[in-house]
Amino acid sequence: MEISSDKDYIYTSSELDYQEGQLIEEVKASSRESIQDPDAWLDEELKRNILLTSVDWVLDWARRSSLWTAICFPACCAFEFIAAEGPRFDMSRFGMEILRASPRQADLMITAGTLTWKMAPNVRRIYNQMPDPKWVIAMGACGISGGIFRSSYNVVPGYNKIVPVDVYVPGCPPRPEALIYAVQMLQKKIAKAKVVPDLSELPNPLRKGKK
Amino acid sequence: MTTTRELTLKTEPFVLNIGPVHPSTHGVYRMRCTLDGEVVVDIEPVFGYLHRGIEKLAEERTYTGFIPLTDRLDYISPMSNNLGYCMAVEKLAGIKVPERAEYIRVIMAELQRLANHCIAVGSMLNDAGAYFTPFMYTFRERERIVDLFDMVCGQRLTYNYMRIGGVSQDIPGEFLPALHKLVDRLTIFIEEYENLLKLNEILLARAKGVGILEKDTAINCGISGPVARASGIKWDIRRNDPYSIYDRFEFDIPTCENGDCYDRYRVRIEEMRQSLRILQQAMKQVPKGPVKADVPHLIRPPAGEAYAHIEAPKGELGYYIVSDNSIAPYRCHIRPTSLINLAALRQMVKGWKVADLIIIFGSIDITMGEVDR
Amino acid sequence: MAIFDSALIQPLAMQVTPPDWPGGYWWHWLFFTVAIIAFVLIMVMGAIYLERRGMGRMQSRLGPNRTGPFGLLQPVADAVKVLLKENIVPTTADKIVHWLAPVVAFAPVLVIFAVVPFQNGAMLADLNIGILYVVAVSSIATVGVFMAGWGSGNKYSLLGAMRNVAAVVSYEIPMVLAIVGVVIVSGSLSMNQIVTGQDIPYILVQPLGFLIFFIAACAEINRSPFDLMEADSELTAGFHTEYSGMKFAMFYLVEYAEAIAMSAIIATLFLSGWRGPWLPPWLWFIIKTFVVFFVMVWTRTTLPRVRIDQLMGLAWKFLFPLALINLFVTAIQVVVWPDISQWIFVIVNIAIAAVLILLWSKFFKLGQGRVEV
Amino acid sequence: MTVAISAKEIISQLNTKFPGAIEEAGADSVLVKSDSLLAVAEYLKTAEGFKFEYLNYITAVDYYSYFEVVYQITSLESNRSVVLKARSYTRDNPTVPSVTGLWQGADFQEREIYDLMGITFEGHPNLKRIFLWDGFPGYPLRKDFNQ
Repeated sequence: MEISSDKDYIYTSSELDYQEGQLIEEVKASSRESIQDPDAWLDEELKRNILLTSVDWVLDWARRSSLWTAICFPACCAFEFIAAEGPRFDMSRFGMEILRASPRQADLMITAGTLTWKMAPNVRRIYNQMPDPKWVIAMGACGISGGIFRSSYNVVPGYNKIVPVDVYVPGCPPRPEALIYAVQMLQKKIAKAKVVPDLSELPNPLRKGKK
Repeated sequence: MTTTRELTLKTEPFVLNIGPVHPSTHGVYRMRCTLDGEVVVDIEPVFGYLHRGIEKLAEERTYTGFIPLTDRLDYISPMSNNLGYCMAVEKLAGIKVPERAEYIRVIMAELQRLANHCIAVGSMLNDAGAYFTPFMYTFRERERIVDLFDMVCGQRLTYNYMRIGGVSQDIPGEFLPALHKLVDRLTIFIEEYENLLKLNEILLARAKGVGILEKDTAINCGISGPVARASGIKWDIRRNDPYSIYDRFEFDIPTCENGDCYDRYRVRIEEMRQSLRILQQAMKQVPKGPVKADVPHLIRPPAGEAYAHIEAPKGELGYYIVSDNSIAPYRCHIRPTSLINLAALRQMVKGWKVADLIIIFGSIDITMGEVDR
Repeated sequence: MAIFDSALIQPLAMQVTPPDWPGGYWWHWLFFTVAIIAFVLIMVMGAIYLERRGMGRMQSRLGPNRTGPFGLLQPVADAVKVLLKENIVPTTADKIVHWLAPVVAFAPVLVIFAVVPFQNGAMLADLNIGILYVVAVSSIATVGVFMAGWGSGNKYSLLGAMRNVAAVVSYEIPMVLAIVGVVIVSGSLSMNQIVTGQDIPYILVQPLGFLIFFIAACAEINRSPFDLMEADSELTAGFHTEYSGMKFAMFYLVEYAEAIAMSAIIATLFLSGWRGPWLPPWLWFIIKTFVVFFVMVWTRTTLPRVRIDQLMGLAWKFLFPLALINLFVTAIQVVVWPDISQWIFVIVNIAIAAVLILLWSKFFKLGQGRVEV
Repeated sequence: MTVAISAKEIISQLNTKFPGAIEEAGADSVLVKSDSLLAVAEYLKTAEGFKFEYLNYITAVDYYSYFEVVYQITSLESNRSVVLKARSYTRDNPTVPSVTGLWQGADFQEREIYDLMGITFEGHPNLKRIFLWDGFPGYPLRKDFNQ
């Protein structure tokens, strides 16, 4: 099949570039503030010592036992992540050896590496593509604050500007042991989550106007 | 007479976006592929998803302070990056490195080459679709090499081991025996990695004759390293422009003729063997003495410029440093091996299928940290 | 129309002997429907566990072992988690097709088990055209896959679905031809009678047929090395890229249920099904099914993926002629020497298979390098 | 050992071939006027006795008063190398001819310099930003870049 070089495809490349630039600027302008961890209430709940229902327990057990990782490995930390998956550290013990290339089937995003502004819209998009419930582990100093590259013109100072982060793993890069510890911390966090809402929290059709 | 071409259906090409997040783009590389069914008509590489501005950051750091950043360039082989940068600064400032430090540097660089080729071979086979198994096998041996690095500098990935005028600290006493053991062990495993491909019909079919890079194209594109040698260019900076103490060792420069994926794989395997040869010679000759020249912490090289290049695992890695006699480089340019090796990708993949595109890309062995810097 | 004449249909239906259960067919059907669904789900969980543990071992790691004793509850956890994930339908998707696809893919796989004998006569329906029914029904799953690829509105999905359709259409032919060999030897299309006729497992009588069937079955259900439709390293997740939650769970289930179904059919056709000494028949059947499945896991961890044109070439140039020759040889044997002990044929056929495979692999190469389209 | 050709060796040949093209001959580099850069580079690449067919790298340095583009080329046969330099004295729209026609490997590197340093390469087939996005303000590697 012959294709002339001047043929316009769906978009020409320059148009695509322009759109991408617009998108990046948009994301950059809208992510000045860091996003709070949405599950910060978990610790307070625990202090009140609410009894978890057995349904909660089963669901939380299932969720924490099979954390499938989305592929989002921009930089160096990826190799420590792969080392953690590898024969010596072996995260497959926790049922985490399945790396879903499609974010639609993943539960956990391990953000291994420096995040640049050009990459930021893509990371946010991957996060949005993941189905709930989903978690994020910010791996490495770059993931926490931009790390060694913080003063650069193109580096996002921390993933929490773009996506809500559940667990932070310090280190540049963190050793696989640290990552495994982070995964275990995340599992503890998931274990506290309340899946089934209390009856009083449900909208009651009889009591109008009140939640 | 009508040809089959005229009889076939008229189809529309479509654009497939591979990356920046894709299992086999080795990071955040992105290709806008124009496909005709499964056949790649054209690709347009898009870079910059890991552009951290390292060259700019170099200008605001001291000469020594920039070494940690070089670790994060080609994060699969940080020792080589350290070495290249330190050599450039030493060339600029005219610093003589002690003998023992030179040997340690060579040992580290060659170990790094082994570690890098482990990953290169493993990930290429992984891209061919062997579900993680070869990758795990090569990673198993890489862990042992990383153990040695861990022993000398306490880090697993970003070593920051070399210093201007030597290395940061002497190797511990148990290093050389451990190295000896490792070299013996790796000899066996390199055999295993070779057999993974040599005896496998599917891999041969996938790799042989696929993604041919002609010698002239390779030279014109400035391709270096194993990719160039697989195309028949007998060019190795360790031999053609000996740096450090490489002129003291006996080793061959493996080359192949065809320049396909299979040859690139073979060259890498053969280079691992040669690295082992260098290691065997080097570890017997390590002399006693200091490991760091007497260099002040804040060095001020005389105004001028210098380019030092080394044969990094991926090819020619060079540092072009301009000094204005201050404590920070005036300009530090890094010759990005991976970026320049990608220059020929477009010619190599045209007319091949999507599956071939992935394996050709894998066989070039790039790191995005170095491409984007 | 004569074909709708009840007088013609009646004798056909009557050939199936009614089970002597109280209540006749109804209880029988109800029992086996429930049993089959439970059986498939449990077998799939076992298969997932076996695959992940086995694969882990083959990749020199452990595999899941923290969830429940020996990690036995890992598939349960996966299932519960995946079923309760959010369900996402992309805006660009063809909604109805997107919703229907998993169902269309899932139903035929369950239906296959209707004719698989778990024990002598223990099956939902002892169809006298059992194996034909299997071939017919198992192809329907492809429609579901293609619906998924088309309905997702994703280019990766579409590419994966197209590959799958191409593969299934090609591999159906050698697969059926291999089955015909078995049918000729046993003289029946009914699965149960094929088993009862197997005094010697047909893997020995039909070695070539077994190999062809195994390869074709792997290609049909997209097990590695033919897992092109969800090629991890090329098409992210292939046809189910856009599926999440429950619908993805169904596809995941289909993938393993198909593998189990094919293993069951191979066990029935070639490994003498439920027959075996000492152990109860159903246990023999399950053991044989898992043995076949384990071989599939083994190939998955060992072999890289073939390319789409090589996949086609393998079907049409290698398997198809061999299947025809196998059919021809079998027919001659059955017609000319109907009364000779089958053990003679065992030796003869193994020799023929070895000679043919060696001969054909001289002519046939997997298409190294570029194949013109 | 790659011998860096000292500029004196080739300067006479270049001067006779391209009179007036050489701006300055340094110790190990040749500073070429930017408008005759292409001709000199092509001569060095193809002429017998030189055959500098391998382009090691291209980079650019901002010296405030001018931009300097540095090319190092190597002859794989004779194992010699030479450094070519070209300068552009304007800050608003510095321009240097592109060598992509001679060395394909220059493609990405010139785009990179355009992106980070803001030097336009005339004749480059696809000169657009490579690392940063469309609409990024300024050129980061310039000394006056302010974040």
